Amino acid sequence: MDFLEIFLSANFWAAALRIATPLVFGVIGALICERAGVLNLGIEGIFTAGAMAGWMAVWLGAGLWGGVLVAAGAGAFFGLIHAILTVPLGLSQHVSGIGVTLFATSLSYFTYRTALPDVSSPPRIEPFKPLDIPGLSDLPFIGPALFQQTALTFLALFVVAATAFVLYRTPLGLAIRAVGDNPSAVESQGLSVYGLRIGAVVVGSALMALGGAFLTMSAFDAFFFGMVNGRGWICIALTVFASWRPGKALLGALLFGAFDAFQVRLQTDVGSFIPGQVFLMMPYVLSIAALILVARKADYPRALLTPYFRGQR
Amino acid sequence: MTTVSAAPIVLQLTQITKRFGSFAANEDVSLTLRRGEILALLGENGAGKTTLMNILFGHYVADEGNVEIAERTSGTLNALPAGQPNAALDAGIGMVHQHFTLAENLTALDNILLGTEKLSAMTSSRTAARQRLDDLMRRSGLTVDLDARISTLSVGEKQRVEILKALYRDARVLVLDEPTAVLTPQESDTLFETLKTLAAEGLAIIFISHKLDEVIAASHRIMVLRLGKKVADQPTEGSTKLQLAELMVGKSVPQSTRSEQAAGPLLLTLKQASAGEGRTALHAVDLELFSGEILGIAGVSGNGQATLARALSGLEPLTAGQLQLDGKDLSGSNARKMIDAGFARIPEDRHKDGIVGPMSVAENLTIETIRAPENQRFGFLKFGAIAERARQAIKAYDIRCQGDKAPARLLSGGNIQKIVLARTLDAAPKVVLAAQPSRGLDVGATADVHRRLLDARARGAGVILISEDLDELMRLSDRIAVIHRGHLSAAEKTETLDRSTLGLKMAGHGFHGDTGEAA
Amino acid sequence: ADAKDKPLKVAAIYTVPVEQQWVSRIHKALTTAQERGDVTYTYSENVANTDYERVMREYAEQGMDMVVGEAFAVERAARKVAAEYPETAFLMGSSFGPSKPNFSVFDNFIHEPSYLTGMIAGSTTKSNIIGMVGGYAIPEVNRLMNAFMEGALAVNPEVKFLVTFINSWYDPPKAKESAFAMIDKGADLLYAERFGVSDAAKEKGILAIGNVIDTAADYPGTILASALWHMEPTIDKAIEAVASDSFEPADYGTYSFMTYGGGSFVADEALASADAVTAAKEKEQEILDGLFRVNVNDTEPKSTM
Amino acid sequence: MIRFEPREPASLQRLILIPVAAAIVALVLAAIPITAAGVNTFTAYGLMAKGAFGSMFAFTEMLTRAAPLILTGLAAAIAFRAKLWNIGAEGQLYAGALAAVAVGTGWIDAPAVVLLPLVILAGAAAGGLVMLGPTLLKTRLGVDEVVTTLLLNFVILLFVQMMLEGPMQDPMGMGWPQSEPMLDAATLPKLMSRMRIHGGLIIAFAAAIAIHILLKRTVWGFEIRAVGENASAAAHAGLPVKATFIRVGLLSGAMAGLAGVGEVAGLKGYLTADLSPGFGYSGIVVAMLAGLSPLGVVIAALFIASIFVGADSMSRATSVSNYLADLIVAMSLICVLISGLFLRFRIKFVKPRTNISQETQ
Ligand SMILES: Nc1ncnc2c1ncn2[C@@H]1O[C@H](COP(=O)(O)OP(=O)(O)OP(=O)(O)O)[C@@H](O)[C@H]1O
Ligand SMILES: Nc1ncnc2c1ncn2[C@@H]1O[C@H](COP(=O)(O)OP(=O)(O)OP(=O)(O)O)[C@@H](O)[C@H]1O
Ligand SMILES: [Mg+2]
Ligand SMILES: [Mg+2]
Repeated sequence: MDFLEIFLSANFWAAALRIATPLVFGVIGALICERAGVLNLGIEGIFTAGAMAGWMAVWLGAGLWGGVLVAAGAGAFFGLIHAILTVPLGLSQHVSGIGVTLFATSLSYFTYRTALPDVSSPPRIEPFKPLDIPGLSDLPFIGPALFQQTALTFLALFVVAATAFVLYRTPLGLAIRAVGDNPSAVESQGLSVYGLRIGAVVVGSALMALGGAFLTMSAFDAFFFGMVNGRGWICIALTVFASWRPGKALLGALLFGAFDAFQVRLQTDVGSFIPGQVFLMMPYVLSIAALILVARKADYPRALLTPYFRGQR
Repeated sequence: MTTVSAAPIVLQLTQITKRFGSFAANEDVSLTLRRGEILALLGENGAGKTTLMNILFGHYVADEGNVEIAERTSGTLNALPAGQPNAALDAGIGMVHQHFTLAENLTALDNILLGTEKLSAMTSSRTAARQRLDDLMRRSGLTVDLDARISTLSVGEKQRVEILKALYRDARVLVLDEPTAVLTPQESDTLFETLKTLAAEGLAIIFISHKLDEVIAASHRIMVLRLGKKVADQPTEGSTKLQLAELMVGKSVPQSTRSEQAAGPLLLTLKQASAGEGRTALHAVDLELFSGEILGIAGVSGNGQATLARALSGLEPLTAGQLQLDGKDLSGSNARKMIDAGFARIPEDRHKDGIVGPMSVAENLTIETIRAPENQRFGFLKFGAIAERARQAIKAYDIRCQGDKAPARLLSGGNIQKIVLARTLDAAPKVVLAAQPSRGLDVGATADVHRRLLDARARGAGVILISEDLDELMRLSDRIAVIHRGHLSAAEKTETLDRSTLGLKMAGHGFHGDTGEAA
Repeated sequence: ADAKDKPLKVAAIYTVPVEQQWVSRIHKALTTAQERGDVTYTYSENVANTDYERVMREYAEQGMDMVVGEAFAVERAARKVAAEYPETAFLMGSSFGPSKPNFSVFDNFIHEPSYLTGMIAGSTTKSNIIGMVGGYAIPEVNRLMNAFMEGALAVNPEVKFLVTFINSWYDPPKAKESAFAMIDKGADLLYAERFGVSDAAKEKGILAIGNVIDTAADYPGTILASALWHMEPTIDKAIEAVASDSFEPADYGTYSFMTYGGGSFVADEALASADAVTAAKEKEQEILDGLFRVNVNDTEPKSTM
Repeated sequence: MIRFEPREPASLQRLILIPVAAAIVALVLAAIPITAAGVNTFTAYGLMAKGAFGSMFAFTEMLTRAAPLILTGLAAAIAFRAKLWNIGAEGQLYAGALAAVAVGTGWIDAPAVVLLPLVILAGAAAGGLVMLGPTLLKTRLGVDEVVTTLLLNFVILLFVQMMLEGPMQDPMGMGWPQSEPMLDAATLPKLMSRMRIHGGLIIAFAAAIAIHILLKRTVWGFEIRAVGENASAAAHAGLPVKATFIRVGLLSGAMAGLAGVGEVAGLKGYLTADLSPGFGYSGIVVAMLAGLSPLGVVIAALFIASIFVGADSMSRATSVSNYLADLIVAMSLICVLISGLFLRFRIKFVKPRTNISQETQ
């Protein structure tokens, strides 16, 4: 069988990393929100908003990095809405998240269509190009796998490292981990529960939006309706899979990316006698299987989903 | 005890009033605290003690009145900004809440350091912090494993972490809300020793307690709140238990005591029963309970009492051994079967395990018997009958609430306990398991619980009383067994025991085998 | 009913956004008609299946002269609504036939130019592996892929095909990934049924075959040949019929055939060999003259390696 | 500084006034995109009202869209009551529809009195069974049900596509991935001639009333409420916690399955993979708007449906992009959500306090 061949090909791993990149942004964003105790089901909409806003900014001439900033800003904006609804106002995190998804998606679509009413083919931008670093790119295997990637993929890897560092090595990370476990521990030490949670949700949402921006500014070069296609929801699953740890989150996203890349490659082989949907199901089914394996050890942020009201027990 | 009336004032509360809706939880309460002074705050459940402390710490904002605290260096009194816990912390107020405020997923060190460093800092200076803490622990005698996750610590250890949190921040006023409610006598004694040491170094301390003995033993001054108002503020010297109890309640409280009574037939046995895992596991426990007796289980918290209670009530499967009730083998049964077999349980954590907060008092009174024919027909609830019986229980047990439809969570701890008592004892169970039944209750409510347990014994039920309060155990139990690291000693007649023997046993003396120390 | 004055009121109902290739052809034809002054044009896009019938009725109630749309997933309902508004002409994309009194159908019958692009592709591939990425395996997609494969095999029996469906009408990043996977497997030519495939081709420096719309300008040096669909003949025919009050239930599908100008074939002569282009052009003439008929095969195409 | 103070039972007046005020605020906010698209706001509002209530057709269309929302709303409400976070109503809806089609397209030939109940039952059972998996995983192994139910949505949709392209494809469908049409005997009756409104609405209303009675008046309902509010206390009181979760899971999935039955046996007549425009997700919104009350679900579903249908129709009448409808629904949702706060809390504006004693000194 040429299964092995697939796994040994650098292009396969390059594809896995490329598919994983938006998920990495998303899962790290979701992880930061959840570590602080807030489930953010707005992720699917925030992805869309990031994809649309980032692309639109570049299209209007903001430059690629300008687009990245705008996308992050859009994510932060919707994150702020979710944060205000769920943290000081203490509304249900599920419903606020789904509300934010509806709002961000419909606002993105409406804005796009109102700005570009008469297109029959989506306008293109010049997207991020693969970084070609002389010397490194020529390394066997690693070179092609890593250096077919654009700057945004490297940014995603950096975000993982930075998040791990902040969470486990700095006073801020300590406070975020504490506020997701027991907000009164944080308050009794003079820190602001609301401040930390709102901050975490805003930053996390900005990262999620970068996942969307990757789709329109690196994976592709135009914005389409429906292009996020459930990628946000996958990140919510990956967060649990990762037991809320950045390193495992990267691993989970990569595994998912690898499944997906594998699925695409396998489909052309055996696609003639196994229905294509079976392959498409594979990443989801395997995610569920993986969850079952890690479930016993899952270490939930204990305050997840619980709003905190000062002076109320 | 020496008075400290000459020492400078560190804290002053002036005419504090706090209302929740139209109800005044604190009314016109003033208080002055001096350096090195230990003040005990007394009052019935709901008297407003916690509320007052929450105002001091900035969790609540008072409607009237204000809080002043002395400048660290000059000693002049400055107003404390209202509603800002971090301002209170900076000013040197440390608070150990009735319900611990620790993040369970973090280590002790993390919890102590939390919020003490700038959030924008890129590093955390743990080595220096560790040194300071080692020093603090040595001076105060409060030792904990700084690298242990909070979730692995016992209640006593958690409390030490809480106090260290305050000391690490150079607290000048330390507030402890019912610190001994969950401690053993030895732990309490150690705690008060520590507090005295700290006070001698100049720390001003306020502690809230329902235990009059320790209030008299450990404080310099006593303040009593009743219905939100200050009714007394007096030196401890010259105060008596009786006088204090009367000040709190407004009348005298009768204490129930056990009368002689011959034990009946064997009701419940545990044979070589094991359950659970980790540090709170049970190992090959033997236990026998007879009709008409109260069997006390003494032990330092976290030695397997909770597992024993869960195993007895069918909430946790036995991994080995046997459980028999009234001759029937119930080893593999669940909570439902145990209840049906005549087993009643008063859970240790009454808020978490005793009531369903948002449901009504009536519903909480019916929850254990909801499937009984008197409560339902063809699966449909009989509302009239349920409400009627609830009203009777409210009357019979004197449950103070706004009627049977009020959500149970609005009740005070004492009244919540009465709901649990009413629904468990009303079915005239054969066996009653009471875990920490009077923890955190005031004298009146405690007396009530004791009377109910003795009534059950008088009618022939067997009662297992798990408690960390030795006085309670000695007064109520016919026999007492001690639990240590999941091993249970043979029960001995209470008359043959005294506090110090029990205390030694609780510390592990007399236990054999793989985990206990030599006899 | 009497002959109607121009501009006619025309509404279109799309189940996808107007950027989607297929729908964009209808949108373009109607926009052109509007610019010409023949119609006033309004549309609803991304209309959910559930809402389709309501939207049809609303437009009919608004007194539209003609409603254009896709009845693919709502066949029965669409025909029922149409029957209730005999004053309105309905021109719907459909795999079925027309129905009385006012329901005409059309479809993207560009299997002919697809066959021609297949010929070009078959003679251009060096690795003899062609990758094909489709959306869903539905007749409208299958028939073009099959015609393409037939065309390629006609000139080069050695050609093997890799076929993948991404199960989405739009997920360009996913389509692109599928295309990359095919390139990894040795494909040196891609059939770009979906957006995203040509991007992969361009990025890897190989060639791609365009479908439905002409994207050569977006991917300079990448699009070897394209089979284009033009809705103008269909739309214009229908507008004329409505305007002259002679609209009958009919199958407008044939207006997508090359003879009516509904389908066309373009090849980039800088990329394709002159021989291949000549052969395709000859075949094109045969088709136009009615001497050669390309099969309509709606079964799902499968990988052949 | 703003402070919230809990307000225990809200007066009836507030109960009505506050959501109305929220709806008005939402409409005022909607004026922003409406104006941005260049339409007169008041015209737009008028057209919206007309689009949802202006004619029998508009009104029945609104009801038709509300029917599945009521059922998915109930699916979420009952599950959330027990703190079983079922985010998978979308998949369960498709499972229900698939089962209805499997039974109702000729496999069984029976008169309507037999076949229709079978179709309904099959749909409910399929939805319930799909939810049983995540429920068992939760109670047995502690697997997070938010994630499993969410992921199952994708798996089921793909499965439905697979069936529609394979064994269940309509041979007369020209290769389109769609099922055979439901037999007449398997079709829910239309409630009005020429309108789309169908028996699914009756099922939805009946289900809402049934669940209301279940929760309020029965032992099972009592157990569901107790487990949802405090599973630990319920376990201590001897209530069957796991069995309750399983019952709730089955019931919740069944509701979503019924939504699928209604859409396929009442509205469409056959199944395609784009049957639902996200009814499963909207159901969560509906349930939360309703405060998880089964009767409230009916009102919330009607509200969402009228906003959507009205705004959608308005966008058409004014030639504004029809994405406006979703946008207005989303904005209304957020406004109504916030307004719920005014029901539960009294909001106090407090001035930072001055220092009294220093003034007197
Ligand atoms: N957040 C709140 N909202 C409304 N009422 C409250 C709140 N907190 C306290 N109360 C009321 O204030 C009263 C005093 O409560 P507090 O907690 O101060 O009592 P306590 O003296 O600490 O009692 P205990 O001995 O039981 O701890 C209670 O009876 C209660 O009704
Ligand atoms: N958020 C709140 N709303 C209303 N009343 C409250 C609130 N928080 C606390 N209370 C009331 O404050 C009073 C004291 O509560 P507390 O929890 O201190 O009880 P307790 O008797 O100390 O029981 P325990 O020691 O077991 O906690 C009770 O009357 C309780 O109902
Ligand atoms: Mg208190
Ligand atoms: Mg108390």
